[in-house]
Amino acid sequence: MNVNVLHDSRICEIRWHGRGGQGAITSAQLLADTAYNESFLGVTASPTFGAERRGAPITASTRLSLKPVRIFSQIEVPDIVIVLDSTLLATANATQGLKPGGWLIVNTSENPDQLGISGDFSIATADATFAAQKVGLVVSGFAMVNTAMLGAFARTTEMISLESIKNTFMRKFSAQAAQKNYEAASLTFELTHLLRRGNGN
Amino acid sequence: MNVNVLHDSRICEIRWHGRGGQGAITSAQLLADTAYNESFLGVTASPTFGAERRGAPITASTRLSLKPVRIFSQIEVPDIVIVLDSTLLATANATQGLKPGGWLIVNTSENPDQLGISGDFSIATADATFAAQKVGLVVSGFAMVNTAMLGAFARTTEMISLESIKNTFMRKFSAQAAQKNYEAASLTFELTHLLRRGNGN
Amino acid sequence: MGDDNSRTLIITGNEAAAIGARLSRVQVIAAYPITPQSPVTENLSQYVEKGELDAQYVAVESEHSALSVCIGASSVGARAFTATSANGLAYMCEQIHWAAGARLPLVMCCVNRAMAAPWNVLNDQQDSMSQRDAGWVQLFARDNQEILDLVIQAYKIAETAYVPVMVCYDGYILSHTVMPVDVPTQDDVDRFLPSYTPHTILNPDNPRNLNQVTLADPRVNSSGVLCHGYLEFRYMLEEALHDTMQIISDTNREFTSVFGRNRGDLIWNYELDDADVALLAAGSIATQATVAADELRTQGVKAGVIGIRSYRPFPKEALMEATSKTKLVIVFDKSLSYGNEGPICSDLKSALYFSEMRPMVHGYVAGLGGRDIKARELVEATYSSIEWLKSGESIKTTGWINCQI
Amino acid sequence: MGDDNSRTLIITGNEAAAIGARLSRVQVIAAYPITPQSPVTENLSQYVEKGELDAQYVAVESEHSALSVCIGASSVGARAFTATSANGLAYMCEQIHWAAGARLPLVMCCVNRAMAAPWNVLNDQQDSMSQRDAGWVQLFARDNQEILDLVIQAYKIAETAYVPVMVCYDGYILSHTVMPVDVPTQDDVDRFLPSYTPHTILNPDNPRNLNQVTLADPRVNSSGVLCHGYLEFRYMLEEALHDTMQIISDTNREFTSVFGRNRGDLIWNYELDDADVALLAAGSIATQATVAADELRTQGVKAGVIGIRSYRPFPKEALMEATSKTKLVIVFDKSLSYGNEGPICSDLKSALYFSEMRPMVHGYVAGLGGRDIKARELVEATYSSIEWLKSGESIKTTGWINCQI
Amino acid sequence: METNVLDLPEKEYMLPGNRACAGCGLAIAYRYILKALDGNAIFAVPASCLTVLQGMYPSSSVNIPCINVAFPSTAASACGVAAGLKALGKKDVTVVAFAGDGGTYDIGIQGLSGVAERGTDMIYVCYDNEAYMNTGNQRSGSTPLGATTATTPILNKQQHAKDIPQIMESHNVPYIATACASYPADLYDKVRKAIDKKGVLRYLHILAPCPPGWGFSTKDTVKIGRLCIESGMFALYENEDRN
Amino acid sequence: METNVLDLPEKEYMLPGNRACAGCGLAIAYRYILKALDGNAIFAVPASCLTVLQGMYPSSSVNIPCINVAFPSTAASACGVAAGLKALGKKDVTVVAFAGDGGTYDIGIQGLSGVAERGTDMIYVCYDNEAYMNTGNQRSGSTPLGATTATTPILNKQQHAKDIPQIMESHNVPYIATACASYPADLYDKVRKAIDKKGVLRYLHILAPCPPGWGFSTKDTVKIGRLCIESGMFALYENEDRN
Amino acid sequence: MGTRDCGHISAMASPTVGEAGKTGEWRQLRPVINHMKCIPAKKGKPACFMCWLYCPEVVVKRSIPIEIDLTYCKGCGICAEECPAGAIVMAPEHATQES
Amino acid sequence: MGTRDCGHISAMASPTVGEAGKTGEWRQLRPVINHMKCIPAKKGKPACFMCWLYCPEVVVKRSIPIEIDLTYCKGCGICAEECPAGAIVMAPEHATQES
Ligand SMILES: Cc1ncc(C[n+]2csc(CCOP(=O)(O)OP(=O)(O)O)c2C)c(N)n1
Ligand SMILES: Cc1ncc(C[n+]2csc(CCOP(=O)(O)OP(=O)(O)O)c2C)c(N)n1
Ligand code: SF4
Ligand code: SF4
Ligand code: SF4
Ligand code: SF4
Ligand code: SF4
Ligand code: SF4
Ligand SMILES: [Mg+2]
Ligand SMILES: [Mg+2]
Repeated sequence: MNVNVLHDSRICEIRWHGRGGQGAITSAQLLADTAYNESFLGVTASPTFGAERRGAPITASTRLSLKPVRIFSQIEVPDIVIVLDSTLLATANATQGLKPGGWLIVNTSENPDQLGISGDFSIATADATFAAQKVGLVVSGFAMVNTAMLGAFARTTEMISLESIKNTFMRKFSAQAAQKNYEAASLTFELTHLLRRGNGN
Repeated sequence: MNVNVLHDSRICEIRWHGRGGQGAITSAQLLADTAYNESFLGVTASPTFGAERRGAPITASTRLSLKPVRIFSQIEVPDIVIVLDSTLLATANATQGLKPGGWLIVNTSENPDQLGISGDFSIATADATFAAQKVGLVVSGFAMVNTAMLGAFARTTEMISLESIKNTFMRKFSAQAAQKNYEAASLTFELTHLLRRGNGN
Repeated sequence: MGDDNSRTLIITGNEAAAIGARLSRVQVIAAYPITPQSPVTENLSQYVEKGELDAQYVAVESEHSALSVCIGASSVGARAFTATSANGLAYMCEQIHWAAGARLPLVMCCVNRAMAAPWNVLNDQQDSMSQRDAGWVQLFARDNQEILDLVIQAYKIAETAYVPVMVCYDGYILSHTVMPVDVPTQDDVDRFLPSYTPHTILNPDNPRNLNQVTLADPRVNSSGVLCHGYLEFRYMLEEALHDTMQIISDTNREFTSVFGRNRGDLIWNYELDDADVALLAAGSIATQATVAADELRTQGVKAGVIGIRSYRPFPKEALMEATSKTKLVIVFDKSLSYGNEGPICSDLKSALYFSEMRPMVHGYVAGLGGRDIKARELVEATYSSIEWLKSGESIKTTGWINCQI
Repeated sequence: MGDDNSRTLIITGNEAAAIGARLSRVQVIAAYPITPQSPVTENLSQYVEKGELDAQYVAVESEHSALSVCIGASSVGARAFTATSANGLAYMCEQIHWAAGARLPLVMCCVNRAMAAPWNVLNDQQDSMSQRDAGWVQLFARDNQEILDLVIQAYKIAETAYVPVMVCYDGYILSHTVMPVDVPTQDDVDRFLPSYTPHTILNPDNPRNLNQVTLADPRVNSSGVLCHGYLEFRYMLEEALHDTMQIISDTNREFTSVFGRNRGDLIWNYELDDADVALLAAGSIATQATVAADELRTQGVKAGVIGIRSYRPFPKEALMEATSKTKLVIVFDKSLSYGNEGPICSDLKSALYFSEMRPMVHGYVAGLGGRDIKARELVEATYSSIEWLKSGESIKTTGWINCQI
Repeated sequence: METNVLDLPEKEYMLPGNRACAGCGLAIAYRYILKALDGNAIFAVPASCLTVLQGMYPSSSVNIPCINVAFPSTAASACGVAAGLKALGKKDVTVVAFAGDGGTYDIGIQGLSGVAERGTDMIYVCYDNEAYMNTGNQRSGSTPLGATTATTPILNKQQHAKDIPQIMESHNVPYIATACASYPADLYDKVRKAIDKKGVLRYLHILAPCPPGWGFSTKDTVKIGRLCIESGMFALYENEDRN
Repeated sequence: METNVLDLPEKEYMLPGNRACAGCGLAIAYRYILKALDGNAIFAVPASCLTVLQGMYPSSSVNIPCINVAFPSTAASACGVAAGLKALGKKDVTVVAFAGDGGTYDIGIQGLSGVAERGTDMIYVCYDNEAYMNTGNQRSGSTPLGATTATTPILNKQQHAKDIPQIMESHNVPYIATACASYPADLYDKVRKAIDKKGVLRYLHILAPCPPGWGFSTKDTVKIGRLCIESGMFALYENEDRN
Repeated sequence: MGTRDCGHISAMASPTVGEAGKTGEWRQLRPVINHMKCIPAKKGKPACFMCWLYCPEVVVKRSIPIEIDLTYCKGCGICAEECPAGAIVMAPEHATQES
Repeated sequence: MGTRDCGHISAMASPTVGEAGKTGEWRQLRPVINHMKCIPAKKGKPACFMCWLYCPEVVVKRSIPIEIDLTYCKGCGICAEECPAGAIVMAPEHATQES
């Protein structure tokens, strides 16, 4: 993986793109929680302020580091960008600042090369919507893909394991919900397609 | 007359004793106004804070000087004490701090020596109550003596003239009220008895 | 009360403030009674009811609403006035910040009184000092003449810089004490103070939306112009406050030329030229300090006085200049930033931090809750500070005048 | 949520504050929602409704009332808590002064947010800074762990000194950011924090009348004892604030012994021992400054950081000591005393005025209204100040970080 | 049946030699309210004439525990007292908020409306002297149409007074009563009843004639109050057991 | 007779692409209020969902002059606007204070009660979505008994909502009307009537269903509002020409 | 010996008779009881006590005969006004006053 | 070239369509009009217009036929719900969504 360092503290910076109501902030936090339990001593996650109306584009961020995180400013040059809703690729300028060699992880039924996105970064795609629908993570007709995308993150970066994700869900959700969310994440893990480019490892 | 000086600015400091409702504050202000028009460039007058309930003892103060007054602290050592209600002589410790050679001016029907007040100051008495009643300055049965006592002040100190007092009343009151108040002051002027003692001039 | 000739009246500070507002032709007055401010509102309501002042008098139900009314009125282009004290000022706090951020040229008199708890209606300056950060110009009057003059000048300053101005004067000590005040004619005031031109008017013909949510970053408007973020607005507010230093000077110069009275600029001095020791304070205590300085001089101490007229903006350069030849500056604060020190003392030390001839500075807290302050006590405090200076000790904690604990 | 073992949770600053209050066994909570504080009150109402916290939760109709409820509750001997931000804090202003004057050991979290107008819900520290004079202890948290720790410590400090304590933390930056927080067990907290013993209780068995009008001069009571005047009460409040310096140290020491965590005292340092340049700030920006210091050191500049934990009392001596070996102190203020300068910068210069080794001090205003602050910008600002230092110019006005005007 | 004058309790909680004006209607009313509470109450009192009546530190003219509170904060401060007592398990003390008309109709109505909604267990007493008397007789929301005050000096008040008891009724406050200083036994009985109705907000409104403020002779306080009732200017009533 | 949908004016003052949630009841109501005012009004708006709807500097989603004001200050700020206009001799513009339920029932009631007493010449509109929505659905004085909110998350609200229109009636406000976003023409007519009743305070109370706050689908906003009326949960009425 | 001896850290007052001083001194008119006319005195049993009932100063004693504590009585005159038997008259406190 | 060019000293905003951006992008369901069913279209004269009446977004045009500005329509579905003729249905905006 890639990290953005000021010097000795390597920090992996992740930006989430989603829409109000999709749970991007929750995922950003769940990722921090999971990573902490994978011995990343330094984890933070935060929303970016904006009108969080349902459907409106929003972002969130997660920082992961082996040492405590001492940086709270907004992420300018993310190592990883996660996009919960592929329509945002075009409208929200999701790849802005993405570090050369970084990863773009997109929820889409398409393969990475089908996205037609150029750039000095690798691309992972996963059909989290399919996974969420499959396990029944559907709220008023809409698939809840945010937790599923943790599976894609795990598969892509190998920074966290599916096991840890499961543990996090079990700490945070009811047993039943944890199971469902875990199934979606693990299915998404399986469905993840990777396209390595640039200096990404 | 006597003045209290810090150095070059001679200030005559006057403390008024009265009861809530007797108009001591008004008199203190009228005296300042009158003196200003007698070319005392520096005049101030102020109430002393307290429960100003009707009948409760209160004090007020006036400072007169030929130069602008730059002192706003409470008067500790008055040159002159004016008592609107002779019952306060006993209860309000009216002569406290009165400067040796200063003047105590009391509204009473008695003569200065009848008051039995010892001390290193001169005493003036005047029956302002009689004067006020005589001219009809009576409000709900009680004589309003405050303006009348300006006559006693004029007579005792010679710092202001009856004429100036009249002018002040005319500026401040209706013509009819001015006339009445002036009559009371001028009658009180006449009724004033002086007992010089100490180094009072 | 006709207004045909300038004349000297023997009036209280509260009357001086009310007359100042009347002569400034304020158009909307909203105020709520509180001791010792109440007579200001009573006088103004009387002027309005008598027809001597053509203004809307709004008898609001709280101080928060008083300032809110002024904010609303000023936003549509009316000249607005309010006055308060102590708890009333604190109850306005949200709107104090608001008025500054909205750049509304209101004028408010703060009749300085001690803050509760416990209750105390007497003078100190904790109330206005505790609001010093909010973006208002804060002017302190040393006597009743200055109250009247400052109210009139305040509108000029406010409407030039588009910042609100607070005219502070000591409760009771000035507010309830009569003294001679030269009251200018309406004509002269009209000559000095033109009518108010707002920077933005709420007007159906050109609909604007004021004080909207403003983002962290600058944002482009529909015409493609990059507009301020919140920080830039704040920068401009600070810039405006800074500019008022010049505006206050200019206003004073103009005032002098119209009314023939010059009571000093951002600060005023008394016997300072050859002074070794400067007594520094704001408001009526500074006037008293001149008496202390006289006394000290008769006793051989070369003392002078620096009076703070403008506390915000804090006249750093003027103070650096004024203190450049003194060895010792003694600051009398009638308030305290608890857990630190007197605000004037603190600001002064900060201002002089880089001064070449850094004088020693010693602060006293005095007069809280109406504790009487004698000129003699200022003299004694001066001697005590001189002792300290001689002792060569570097730090001296804040002194308290006449604390009987 | 059981509370049996100390454990690390990945939580927001608001959750940390709410858990801190719960562990402190607060008995009365009164709060009013405002962004970014709202989740604190939501969490607490949830604890109460779930039965996890045995407290009265009063859903008041305004912030003024929130603090009023706390004042009432504390006066009868209940441990009281509230939290607010920005305009909410300003709306409490009267009661902020009241609580201090009444010597009530309340704890309030101020989730720092910019003051309107214009509206802006993002972080800066203008809100709590503008209330710094009122007689409260003001503690600033650098991260979420410190929020939780400080809330618990705050009750200890407050109830020892009988002064209210405000725990300040940056809105969004901490309030809405999750990070690891070690949550102590209830048992440990109970060991650390005994129950509250009020100095005076309102009680029919021994009727007392609290916060009455207090006169300018001391007054004798019916037993002939001379009792304080207003000024003496204020002297005692200042004395208490001064004493909290020691109490804060002691509390931290005790806290360390119970919880095994020492996050610093009145101030904390980072790489300061050999530093030529110290970056000084309060809150999350001080944490970020440590990254800037690291970067500066890799570039050959010996930089360190001083973090303000206690802003009131202002730790003058600790700062004198901490800066005694530095040549330059760079202060980052997230607020401004308009018409003067940043409050921390100003207080620092005042504190160091008599310092023998007076370092140069340069102040920046940063991050107003949520303007993002990068570590790199702190580095750049440091270089710019070093340039100034080299230039030999004596005065440099306040710098603004990333002002795009 | 109204308590007979002979049955009114002897014990006094208001002490002589206090700072009220001679002939103060508030003083009469306060005396009986305190009698009715018989010492088992905690008061919250904002800035008002009552602050002055109760005296200045270190001496108090009343023999009850009282917290002086900020002018706009009466109801909320008392609510805090009630919440604190509840948290501490002290159930038998009556909490009483006691404010003037200005502190109730104007700057205090927000807090009052809040406790009315929350149904705080306390008695709120408004004593109504129809203006801000403590600061010198300025107009309040209770000043009647046409009254001369320090801030309506010439044209007199142009608006009607608010009807606060009715506003409380609109808040569905379960016990509302009006009383007058001229009817001490009636007042006493209403306070007793309010004490008994624990667990909810009780609102008492007391007309308190004020000699200096209203401009009548001190001897006429009781008579003036009586005339207010007899003329229908002010109505004595109770409004209870609403939902 | 209610204005026919075909006769409702074409001109829009609320602009598309604003920040309201999809299906916002407030947005529907606001649209018709603006139509009724036809641009000849000045608004005072406190912190609320409407602040957000109206957008962020330097762009505004409404084509009317508006001053955003501090949350507790709506009525007083609008009163200042009215006083300012009066002082400047501008007589034809309607001043409108426009606040949410939190800004009206709770932190704004003091100011509202004040303008009611003073009889300020303006229209006060309260749009009622029954909680503090802008800050995330916390309970307000308008939240009905039993409702779940962010601050009544488990036991739900224990108290009844205040009845503000009735409280306004107790203030003798000369024109009071209730309306609902689901009945735009009725709302439009009531605003028109309020505009015509110049010189006094007019109070309009508008039920504004809120999909995210109340937890219903965005498509059901109008239906939910209609059900509120039809079930008697909320009554549409006018109360006019009181003394 | 300073004020610290009071032991208070906040203003905490204790009940005191005569907090405002001897308020009897405020009086301009003094209530004078004519016990011959007073109902309870005449009846020799508790009755009337209107003076006790209405006294704002708590200075009338509900005893037979009634007593007034002139140290604190402010002389309002309510007792005289309300006495159904005319048993109290208000007399000028000082010779100099009209009645 | 900084923000000073905007010329404002306080936050003073001007009316702008699309202040929140192209809010059509928020949509998950899109209103699709069946003009065959639409009353005014069918009648050929102004009628009904319930979709116009209730649209919270001001994006329906009261014309014949009615028009919806999908750039800003947030897809709430009120028009479909309130249409008495069933002339509007809400269709999934993106293929990946269930309907
Ligand atoms: C915030 C605030 N504003 C104003 C005051 C000043 N003030 C003190 S008492 C009072 C009048 C009280 O009137 P009311 O409540 O009717 O009681 P009364 O004095 O008439 O008995 C006022 C305006 C204050 N203490 N605090
Ligand atoms: C003094 C103050 N307290 C709190 C807030 C935070 N605040 C802003 S909007 C809001 C809720 C508004 O609720 P309501 O009036 O019902 O309008 P809605 O958001 O529901 O439309 C709150 C609590 C504030 N801005 N100012
Ligand atoms: S002013 Fe009126 S209410 Fe106040 S103490 Fe005097 S008589 Fe009583
Ligand atoms: S939260 Fe409710 S009221 Fe607020 S904008 Fe959204 S739908 Fe409208
Ligand atoms: S009121 Fe008169 S008759 Fe009755 S007890 Fe008193 S003095 Fe006697
Ligand atoms: S005169 Fe007044 S104070 Fe004295 S006893 Fe009679 S009623 Fe009481
Ligand atoms: S509501 Fe339906 S029928 Fe009516 S105009 Fe709209 S689309 Fe046509
Ligand atoms: S879906 Fe909603 S926003 Fe779109 S046109 Fe229909 S009613 Fe309007
Ligand atoms: Mg009153
Ligand atoms: Mg709402």
